[in-house]
Amino acid sequence: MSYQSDLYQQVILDHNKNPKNFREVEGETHSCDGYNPLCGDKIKIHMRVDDRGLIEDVGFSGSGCAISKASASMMTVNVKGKTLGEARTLFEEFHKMVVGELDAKGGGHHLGRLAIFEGVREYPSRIKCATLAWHTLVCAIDKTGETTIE
Amino acid sequence: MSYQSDLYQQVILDHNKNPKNFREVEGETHSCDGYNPLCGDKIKIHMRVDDRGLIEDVGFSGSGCAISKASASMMTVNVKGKTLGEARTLFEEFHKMVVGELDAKGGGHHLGRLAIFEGVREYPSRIKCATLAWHTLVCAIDKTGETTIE
Amino acid sequence: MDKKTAPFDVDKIRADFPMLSAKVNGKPLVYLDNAATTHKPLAVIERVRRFESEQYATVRRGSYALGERATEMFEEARKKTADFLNAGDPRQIIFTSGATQSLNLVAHSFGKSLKAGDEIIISNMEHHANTVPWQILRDELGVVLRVIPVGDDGVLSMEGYAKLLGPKTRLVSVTAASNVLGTVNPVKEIVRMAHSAGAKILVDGAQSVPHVRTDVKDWDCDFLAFSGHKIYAPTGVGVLFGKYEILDSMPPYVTGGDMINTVTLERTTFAKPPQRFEAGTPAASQVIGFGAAIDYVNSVGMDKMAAYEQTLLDYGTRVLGGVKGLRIIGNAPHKAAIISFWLEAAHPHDVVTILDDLGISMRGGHHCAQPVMQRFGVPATTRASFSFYNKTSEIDFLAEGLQKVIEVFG
Amino acid sequence: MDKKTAPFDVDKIRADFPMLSAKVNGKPLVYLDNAATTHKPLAVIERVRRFESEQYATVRRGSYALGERATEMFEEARKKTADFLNAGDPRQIIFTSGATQSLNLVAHSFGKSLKAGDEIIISNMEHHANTVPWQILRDELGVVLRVIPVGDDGVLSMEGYAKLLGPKTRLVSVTAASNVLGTVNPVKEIVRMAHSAGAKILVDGAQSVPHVRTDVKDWDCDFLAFSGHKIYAPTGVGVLFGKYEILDSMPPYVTGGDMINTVTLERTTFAKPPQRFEAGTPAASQVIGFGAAIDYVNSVGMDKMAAYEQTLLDYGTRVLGGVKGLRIIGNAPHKAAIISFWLEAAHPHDVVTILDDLGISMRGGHHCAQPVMQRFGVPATTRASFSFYNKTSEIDFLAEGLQKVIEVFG
Ligand SMILES: Cc1ncc(COP(=O)(O)O)c(C=O)c1O
Ligand SMILES: Cc1ncc(COP(=O)(O)O)c(C=O)c1O
Repeated sequence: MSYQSDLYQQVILDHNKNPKNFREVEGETHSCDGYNPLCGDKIKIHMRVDDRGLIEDVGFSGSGCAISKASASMMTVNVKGKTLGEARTLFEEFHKMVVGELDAKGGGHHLGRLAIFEGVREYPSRIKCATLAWHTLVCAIDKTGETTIE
Repeated sequence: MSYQSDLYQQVILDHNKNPKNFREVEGETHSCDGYNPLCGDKIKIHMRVDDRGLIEDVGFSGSGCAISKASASMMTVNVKGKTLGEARTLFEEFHKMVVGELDAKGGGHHLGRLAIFEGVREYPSRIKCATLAWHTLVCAIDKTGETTIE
Repeated sequence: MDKKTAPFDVDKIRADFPMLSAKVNGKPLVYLDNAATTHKPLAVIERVRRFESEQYATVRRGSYALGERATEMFEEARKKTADFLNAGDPRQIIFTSGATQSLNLVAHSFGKSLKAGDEIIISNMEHHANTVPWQILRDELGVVLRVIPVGDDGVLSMEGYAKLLGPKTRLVSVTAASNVLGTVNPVKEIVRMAHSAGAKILVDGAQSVPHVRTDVKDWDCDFLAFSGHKIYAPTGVGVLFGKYEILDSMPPYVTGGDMINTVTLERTTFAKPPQRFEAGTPAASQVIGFGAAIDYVNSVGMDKMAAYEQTLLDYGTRVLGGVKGLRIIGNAPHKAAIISFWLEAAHPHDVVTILDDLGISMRGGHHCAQPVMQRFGVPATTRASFSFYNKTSEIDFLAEGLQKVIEVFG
Repeated sequence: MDKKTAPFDVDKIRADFPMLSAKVNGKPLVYLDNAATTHKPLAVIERVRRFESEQYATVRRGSYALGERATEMFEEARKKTADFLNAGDPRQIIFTSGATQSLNLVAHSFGKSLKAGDEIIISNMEHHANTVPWQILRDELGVVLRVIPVGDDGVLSMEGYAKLLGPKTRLVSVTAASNVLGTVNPVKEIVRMAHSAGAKILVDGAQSVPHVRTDVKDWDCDFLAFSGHKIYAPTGVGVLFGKYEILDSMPPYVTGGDMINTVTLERTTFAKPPQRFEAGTPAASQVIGFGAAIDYVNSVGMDKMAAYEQTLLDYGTRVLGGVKGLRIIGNAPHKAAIISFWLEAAHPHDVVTILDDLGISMRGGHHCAQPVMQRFGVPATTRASFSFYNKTSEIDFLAEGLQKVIEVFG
């Protein structure tokens, strides 16, 4: 069935059930609250960034649908240990992929397993679910405190 | 043609051209300004009423279309010398006639030559033109100062 | 069989609605989002088409025949609305662009008579449209906003309400039926109590007017707001009923053409209600289509519709109650045909995506009623809301769909 | 012949509009009240019918496919509107219920930033919709309302305007084209001068947007308001364009669902523009129909339409100028295809009744612009306003009709 193959792939279902880094972080230096007003999802990003701009630890809290939770979980796994600049690049690539401006099958990007979210582009209202954690991450990087996806 | 036979009868055209009592009155005791916001017509009624409630003199000023001017003219002719109560009755009969609730050809009313306005009922937006002077008369009787037809 | 006892022929009804034969994702549409908006019977769609193709003119301005006839049709819709609500004098019917605009009209216009310290009472089950306008008044004027609590079963606390009422209460604004919980509130009693306290009362009828017979004379409410698009009429039209004397005492809200008597650059005088509140060229096509929707509803019979919808509610409550891990939110004894629920296995947003793949259109989210979500401690709910064109077989199909959801996320 | 030089085939155009084959009083309709409202091409009527019959769902709320597609169509109309106005970012397009609502939005929301002593400039040729809202602000806030004078020819006095502008001017709100005089104002220059004085500028485009190409980037105006029903779209929809940064600095006007981020009983945060200003269920069918109207206008070509309408204006001015005792009110060198006049023989109200008997729909009255009437010392005017679907033969027929009027009242 289409929803299983396109959207709810097993990896996503697994991350939804057992999200990684679903917790606050010690010595938090950056954080942001993200909202998706359409569905009421709220995700908070917690980060500890060192002097050189390296993400030492990152976690998330809040509530959301399977897509936003799995996306948050996989995001934390992927940005941990990266620099803020690298994380931002990853956000941009991820965003382009889910809105259909980047073909994950092609090269020249760093998405790796995040490519599994490509199917989201077929579900316009779910794109925001997939990007909520990422928008909130960028907000935390920018230290703006609060963001809303519209 | 329909407009000539129904609405613009010769009597009406004559009163429009040469309105009766198109003037203020001396020793005015009652007056009222009447407006028709749809077409911008304004008519002012001037009256001198004696102690017993007899309309000794009545006139009108202002500007308006042929229907409202002719109606005002014929009204003044018809209420002059009548009591306020009689004038009010005439207003009610006139009003009923133009909205189609009174058949001028039948008996039991005092409309006389005013029956010429019966054709107005075929022109809904012109009913207000025909009744503007009358509403303003009642307003002057009630001494309310200002009235608007809606 | 006479009209009263004839069984409800839902297939015949469905044939009146072109949308009900639409396909979604290649599957027949099962539309269960009627609390959001309802589909239009052909009679309504055709009425608008005919007006625009054969009778179109602006209303209330043109003194030519075309404009006069359009005005008559427009005013005829006002009369139909007054009759439909048992409102009496049609001048008490104001056409707006929707329930939100109707509620805002009262907040902005009646609101001008309020001052700091005056109290407004709403409830914890209001739609944002009946919450935010009052918060704005609170923040701008310093009026006090009080909120009637809601019990765990979704029932409005009448004791709580009684305690909030007082000599400073100027307005009570509550919904006749909750768009999330389904709860039908005892409007007549709420009105009586408001009036005893000397307060005016505004009823949000967005979810009740389309589904249960409304009698504003019996209720004795001061205002009633609702939307056309939820009662089988086009989008872009709504209604505010208001008692004439109260409307007549209120200043205008939106200003412009058609609501004035005279305008000079120095001074403007305003028309009487309802014109005072209908500035600008009105949504004539939509109002006329709205009149056709009322005709349609009357032809089916409000009471028959309501009775049938109650059978759907009962059936749905039983069937969904049997789904594992499903908790119905809103269990009032007196409900409109709305079932909100929380499914343990999956977030509402995921539920509706999977249902959508099966052809079922249903809403998951906060339903513009975040304070209700907060009250019941959920971020969102999934909601099935029925109309008299739905069938029990659609409810069975929904239950099957929920089993699929549980399989996927199990 | 290529598209540019092909003569304008008005009969082909007329076939697109079902209303143009209607009869009035048994006679073929001659519709010359296009400044009041315009008829709808079949493409628009059909687009709405199709949406309501095959694609209907509420927009921005439903996360099911039907709702998502409806939302896409809705946002597509926003995009089309932005392109049509050369506005760039579609978030600068707010859908309202009409020009009146658009103007009121600015008055109520931008108006919140004004205080006593601040100055607003309008002109003496404004529609009530661009007069009354500012009078209300004047009366409520104590802002000062200044009025640009109009010359005997109907031309806006630019010297007068320059004199009124000053350090206290906060907003200039003028029409791009007068609905009575026809005058087309030099918007670009008006904007430039307003900005030099540090003021914001709102342009009332109700009469210009349907008839001359609009380029808000070129004008550089801060706001632009207009109505759908005057540009071949359904009633019940209008537009406010606003520069994003300005919109983003403004508080909401109508409040309710869809314009919030979060609502608690204590505190509400609002969405970004345009959502912040589009509370409640929007007029989806009408907005989508509006998008179809823009497509239609684009398919004909705005510049071709405008050029043809200018030939109608020239012809009409010549022909009506030849009618005995007829005085044209509004003789600006640069005019939209609107001819208002005063006929010595008869009051406008009588003129239109007699014309109506001949099948000619035309308006006599103050046209919701009483200050213009006062300026020109007439209680009312008769107005012929043309669209690109009118023909010169209709103007000839009008002239004959006026001869009849003169006969009757002569
Ligand atoms: C209870 C209630 N009130 C008000 C509204 C607002 O109606 P609309 O969005 O049509 O203005 C709705 C529906 O959205 C509702 O369910
Ligand atoms: C110049 C002008 N501004 C504003 C309006 C108001 O438009 P609407 O009545 O569609 O809101 C009109 C037309 O009525 C107009 O001609």
